[in-house]
Amino acid sequence: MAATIASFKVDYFQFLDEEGRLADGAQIPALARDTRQLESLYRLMTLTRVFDKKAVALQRTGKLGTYASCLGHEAAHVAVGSAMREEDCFAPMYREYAAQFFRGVKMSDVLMYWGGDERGNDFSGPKHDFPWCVPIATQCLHAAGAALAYKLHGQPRVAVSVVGDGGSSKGDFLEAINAASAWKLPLVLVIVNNQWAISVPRSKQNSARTLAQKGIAGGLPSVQVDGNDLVASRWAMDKAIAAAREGRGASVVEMLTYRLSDHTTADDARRYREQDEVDTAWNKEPLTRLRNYLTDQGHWDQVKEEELLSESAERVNAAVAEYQDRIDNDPQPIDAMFNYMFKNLPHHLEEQREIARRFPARGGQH
Amino acid sequence: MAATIASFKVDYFQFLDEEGRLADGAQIPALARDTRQLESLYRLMTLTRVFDKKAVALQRTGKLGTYASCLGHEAAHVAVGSAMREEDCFAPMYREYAAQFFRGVKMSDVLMYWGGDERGNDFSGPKHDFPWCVPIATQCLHAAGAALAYKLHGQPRVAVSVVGDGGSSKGDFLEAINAASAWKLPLVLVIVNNQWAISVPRSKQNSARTLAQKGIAGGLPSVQVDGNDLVASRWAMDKAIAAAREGRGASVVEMLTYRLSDHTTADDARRYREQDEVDTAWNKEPLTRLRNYLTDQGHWDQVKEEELLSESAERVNAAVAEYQDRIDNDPQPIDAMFNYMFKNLPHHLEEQREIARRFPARGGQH
Amino acid sequence: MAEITLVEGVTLALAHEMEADPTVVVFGEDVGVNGGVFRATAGLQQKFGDDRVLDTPLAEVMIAGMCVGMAAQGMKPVAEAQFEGFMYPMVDHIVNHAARLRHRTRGRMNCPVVFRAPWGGGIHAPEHHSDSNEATWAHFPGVRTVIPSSPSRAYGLLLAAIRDPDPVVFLEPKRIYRWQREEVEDNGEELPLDVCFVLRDGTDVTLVTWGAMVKETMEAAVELEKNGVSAEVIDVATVAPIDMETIVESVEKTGRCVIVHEAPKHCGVGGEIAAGLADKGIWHLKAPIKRVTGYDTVMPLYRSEMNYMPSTERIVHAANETLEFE
Amino acid sequence: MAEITLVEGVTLALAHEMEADPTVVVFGEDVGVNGGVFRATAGLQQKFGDDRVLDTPLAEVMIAGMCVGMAAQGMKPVAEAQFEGFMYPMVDHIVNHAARLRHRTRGRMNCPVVFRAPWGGGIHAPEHHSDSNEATWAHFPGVRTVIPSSPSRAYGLLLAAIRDPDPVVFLEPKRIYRWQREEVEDNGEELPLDVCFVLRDGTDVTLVTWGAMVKETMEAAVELEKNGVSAEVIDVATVAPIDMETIVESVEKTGRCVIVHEAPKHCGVGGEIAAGLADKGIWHLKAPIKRVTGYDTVMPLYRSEMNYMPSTERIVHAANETLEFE
Ligand SMILES: Cc1ncc(C[n+]2csc(CCOP(=O)(O)OP(=O)(O)O)c2C)c(N)n1
Ligand SMILES: Cc1ncc(C[n+]2csc(CCOP(=O)(O)OP(=O)(O)O)c2C)c(N)n1
Ligand SMILES: [Mg+2]
Ligand SMILES: [Mg+2]
Repeated sequence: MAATIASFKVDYFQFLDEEGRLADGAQIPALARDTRQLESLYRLMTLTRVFDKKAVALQRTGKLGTYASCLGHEAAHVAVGSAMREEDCFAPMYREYAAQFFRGVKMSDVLMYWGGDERGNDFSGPKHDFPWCVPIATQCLHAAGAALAYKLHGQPRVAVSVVGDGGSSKGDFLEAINAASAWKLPLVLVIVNNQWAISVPRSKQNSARTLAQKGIAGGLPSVQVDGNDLVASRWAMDKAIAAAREGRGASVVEMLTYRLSDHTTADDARRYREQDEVDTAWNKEPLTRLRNYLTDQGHWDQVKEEELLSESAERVNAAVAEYQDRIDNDPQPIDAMFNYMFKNLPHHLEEQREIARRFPARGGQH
Repeated sequence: MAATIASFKVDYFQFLDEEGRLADGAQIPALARDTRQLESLYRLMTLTRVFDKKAVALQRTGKLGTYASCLGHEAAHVAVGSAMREEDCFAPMYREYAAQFFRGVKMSDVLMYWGGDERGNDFSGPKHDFPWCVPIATQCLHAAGAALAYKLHGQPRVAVSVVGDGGSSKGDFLEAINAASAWKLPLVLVIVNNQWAISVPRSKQNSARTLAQKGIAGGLPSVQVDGNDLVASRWAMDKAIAAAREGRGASVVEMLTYRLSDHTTADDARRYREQDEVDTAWNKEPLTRLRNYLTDQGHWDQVKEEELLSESAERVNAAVAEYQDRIDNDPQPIDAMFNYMFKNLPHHLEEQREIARRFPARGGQH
Repeated sequence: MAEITLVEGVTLALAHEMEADPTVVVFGEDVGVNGGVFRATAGLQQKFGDDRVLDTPLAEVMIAGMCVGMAAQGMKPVAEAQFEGFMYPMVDHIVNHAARLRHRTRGRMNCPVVFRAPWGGGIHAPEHHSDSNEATWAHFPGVRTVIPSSPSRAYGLLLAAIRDPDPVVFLEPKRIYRWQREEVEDNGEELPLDVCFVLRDGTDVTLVTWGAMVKETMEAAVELEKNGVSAEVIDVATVAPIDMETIVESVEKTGRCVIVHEAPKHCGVGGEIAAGLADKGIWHLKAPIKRVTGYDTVMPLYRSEMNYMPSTERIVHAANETLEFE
Repeated sequence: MAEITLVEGVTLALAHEMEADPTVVVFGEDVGVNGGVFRATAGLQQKFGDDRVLDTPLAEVMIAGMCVGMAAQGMKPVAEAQFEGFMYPMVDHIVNHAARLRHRTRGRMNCPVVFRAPWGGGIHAPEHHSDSNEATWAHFPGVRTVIPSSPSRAYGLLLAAIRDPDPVVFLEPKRIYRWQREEVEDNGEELPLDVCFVLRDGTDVTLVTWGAMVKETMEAAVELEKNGVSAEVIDVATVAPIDMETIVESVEKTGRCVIVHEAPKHCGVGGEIAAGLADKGIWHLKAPIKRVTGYDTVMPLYRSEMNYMPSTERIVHAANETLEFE
């Protein structure tokens, strides 16, 4: 007896092409016709880009530590954040600022974090959202745990986690897929495939056609979209989140995009990739195409664009000022490292806190 | 644009049905016609079963520690071992004795190991085969490492690892699939799905239709076979090993079987599964069906069977005697625990060795 | 009031707290209908249902990571690693997340998880089933490491561990799971974390230990007494943080200290205690501080394991060594 | 002969041994064309090809597990974890396999892997990039833990680590990767493992340290000298096993000991050294043994990290405390 007992596929979706034209033939999501909403999401994408550029500049001038730019990822990140409800739970990696901004995290929170101050993680967004997560892919299991908590408590809440193309190789992500399958969790696992994990290209993570197909390991619906197309990315998120919320279990969404920046400000991507490749990627970047589309629809023009840019610059500057003011005038105390180790500080830590108070670093904080 | 960019399937194969009849329609592998070879493999399956029963009995009478029975897995394990070449590398879990016997491991080695003596792992099989592996699924990555070593050295050798249905949930296994995909490794990952991970049924590991489909995460050819059908299991192994050896990369083979015994002698399966289920599984067990087939082909009869059983019992008894003699008359020295910690024993361990020599356990070894 | 064993003390505490606090869930491999391979969770799934006692897929990284996630969302998971030797895949989530979540978020989130595991050697178990790895956990800031050594302490300390709003690694000395029976009232009274228990008063030498070694150490105290030596025995119980006050106080009295543990010596918890004494108790010491420990080797397979484990004889010998000094 | 930095000492040793021994391969994330995020493997892929210097998928369990597999089949992988904070997923394969393979198979197999990682704080790195976790490795039997503190020791000790037929965790103090330049001849001469290096002779107090803290400790010795105090400085270098003979010998002379490390205090390697002295050196001690360490807290984010790290001032202060005793 020989029989095919299971078959699977991965579909790819792009609705707004690289020029910002609506694909024909395909069934176009309603969002594409909702130019008001598209405009507001475009505004957030733009604000994020302005913020990002500023943050890199702050690092260059010694006002911020290492910073992970999100340049080029704005559509993917806005799609993730805007598809969620407040009560849903976001478990980010470290560069999904636009998703977090949508959820209420402040730009100054991001600056605090990369500025080396723990208070950044006590951000203004939903208190149940997870902090930034540097150990790659671990956040996927935190999201799975959150999803299980919601399921056990019968709450119609969804957990969403983002992982990179690199992170999708890690057991944590793969075990999260398995957990999602085991418990039919209200979970959405998003792979933001920006083609690079620091210097390691996507092709070295594995030789499979897609990363989305990792979801098939758990029998999860798995889809790949153009992550520079806000409409496709958001549409895939809406679908996945609805399924999760309605008890139909988890999905994997792979968003294809490109890291237009260095990995972080500590990296120099020229060492390992060709400028040609970056130039080509710029032709596909998400802001231009959405702007072109909105312009074609008669909903956007140069004047609005310039207003938006200057308004964004102002907001970013205000955030920088807030950040600077806080670290200058309201720094964490010397013993901040002790105060949240435990609810009830053990005795020996009280002793050590005394030492710390007695011997502050010369020159104080940095 | 919406397009299916990748499709996959998992096929299932069974050639000898539960009664031992050759399936019709299917393209029957040559092995099914090679009754001489089938007979010799049947002999090993039977020897293994006789051995297994004896080992359980030894544990019950205090002559062996905890022992993991292989009852019901004989076809799967013989298929794995017999498909490999001497120079290939086997990374077992802990119950694939039949595979190891084929490769030259002695029955007394197995007894030494479960008898609590490290020398069991210095077995008579190929010196490059990995020792038994208790931390679940870790062996899959050791096999991946071996496969990479062979590939880098241009050697036409294949690494084979076995994992359980439970172990297939673990990141190690999933990362091994990814590694196999990344480097196109000469690796075969066998899932011996015996339906249970101690008390946790297969259905709780995840909700996917098959475990084989985990290979799709890395784009590996992935197949499910009746693991109680020696012909199908061996055929799938031959195919996967040939592909690996010829540079076509890794595969995943899921063999469906059933753990007819308790998990180990420390377990009591009656606590968590119905006798009915076990009885049903006995109807599908691998020895009977192969014996029936060989009998139908005129290659086997009751006389041969009885000869085989008594010959097997003799060989097993000889192995037990060898084991008993070795631990009674050639026990490891008191300081055995020091002698293979490092090639060059550090000074402080020399000191500790002196203490150990001075303070042997009361009553000595157990 | 029933006479129960240490492992039954664990079960009793779990049942008590699951009853009292609906956010407590038990999470691990074979913890459900099977009740755990040591029966520590026996009957709990039957009583509380399978959404309170969850059998997990076989994946320890997942278990630890999901516990962090659940705990951050208001639950109190009590995770079981089937044996301490299978906790290693949990290190990353325990160290990089559970132990830091409160700190990282300035208290916005916390992580009240208990990571339980049967721990230590001496039961003739297979390979990788007999480690003593408390020092691994003890060194990481942000997580408590607690080890009971009697039925009542198993009950009281586990209650405290579950109620504690921060993560606790709770290591259960499997060798003495069923050694002693003790009357334990199921009154929900916890025992304090972060303190030592003085199990026996003495004046000549302080024997400091924890876990299953309490057995041999108490035996050694009896042996010593036969020779007129009065040994004080301290069960450290919480090995991170350590209640050094109690230990220093004892050594002020006895002037001698022998530390006993089953784990390897090098960088074991015994080193920390000796170092604490070499700082804060040094003027009271009449003799070198001796450590009687497992060797810096792999725990051998079962046929040799008793050659590895500290024996009563070795403890007595070390105590006598310290008594050579006046 | 060139003046090189510590990180260049690492690169030089790797290049030397890859040239000399075709079984040596470099394995890790971004070690290839990028040459590692600290440039420790810079130029190696260009020189030796991408089947000797392999960029891996992003999966540390895989890196460690495959290294065990490769090493068991006759290769000598030198794995890189990108930062010490990402070594935790490797614990299982290092402890349960690499450290035990020789023992488990009675020498049939061995496991000559080096697990390298940039280690420690002080470079204003992001979260999870600044841990000092040497005690974690030091406690596990079967693996050596080695920490260089100068360009020449980086070169000589890494050569020894790669050539050693057993597994070595090799932690590189990233804060001093580029602090000093030193003339190092690429002569393939290794330095011995398992021994301390006495960096400065002294008679009044012994300062024991390793890694980047050698910098502050040497500075403290200079400070102390200004007040007429002669400090001996010992770089432990191999923290498992520890060359206690050299340390005891020094304390026999000075009678005082201050141990300095960046890692948290509780169950740190400093505890082991103090405990060793409290046993074997106790009669020579004129003062309590002081430990100047990182606190038992999470390493704070960079703005506060210097409040965490032991300063020259703290070391001098502790030394002076020991000098109050005669
Ligand atoms: C467990 C772990 N290993 C290594 C690192 C170092 N590191 C930080 S980001 C990164 C690459 C991540 O690539 P990807 O997952 O594709 O995400 P991206 O940065 O491209 O968004 C690496 C290796 C880490 N943070 N955590
Ligand atoms: C990492 C790890 N976790 C837990 C265990 C305890 N354990 C031993 S066997 C087993 C079940 C394994 O089930 P499966 O993978 O299906 O293999 P099978 O025993 O059925 O052949 C468990 C949980 C272990 N050995 N290693
Ligand atoms: Mg990426
Ligand atoms: Mg199974």
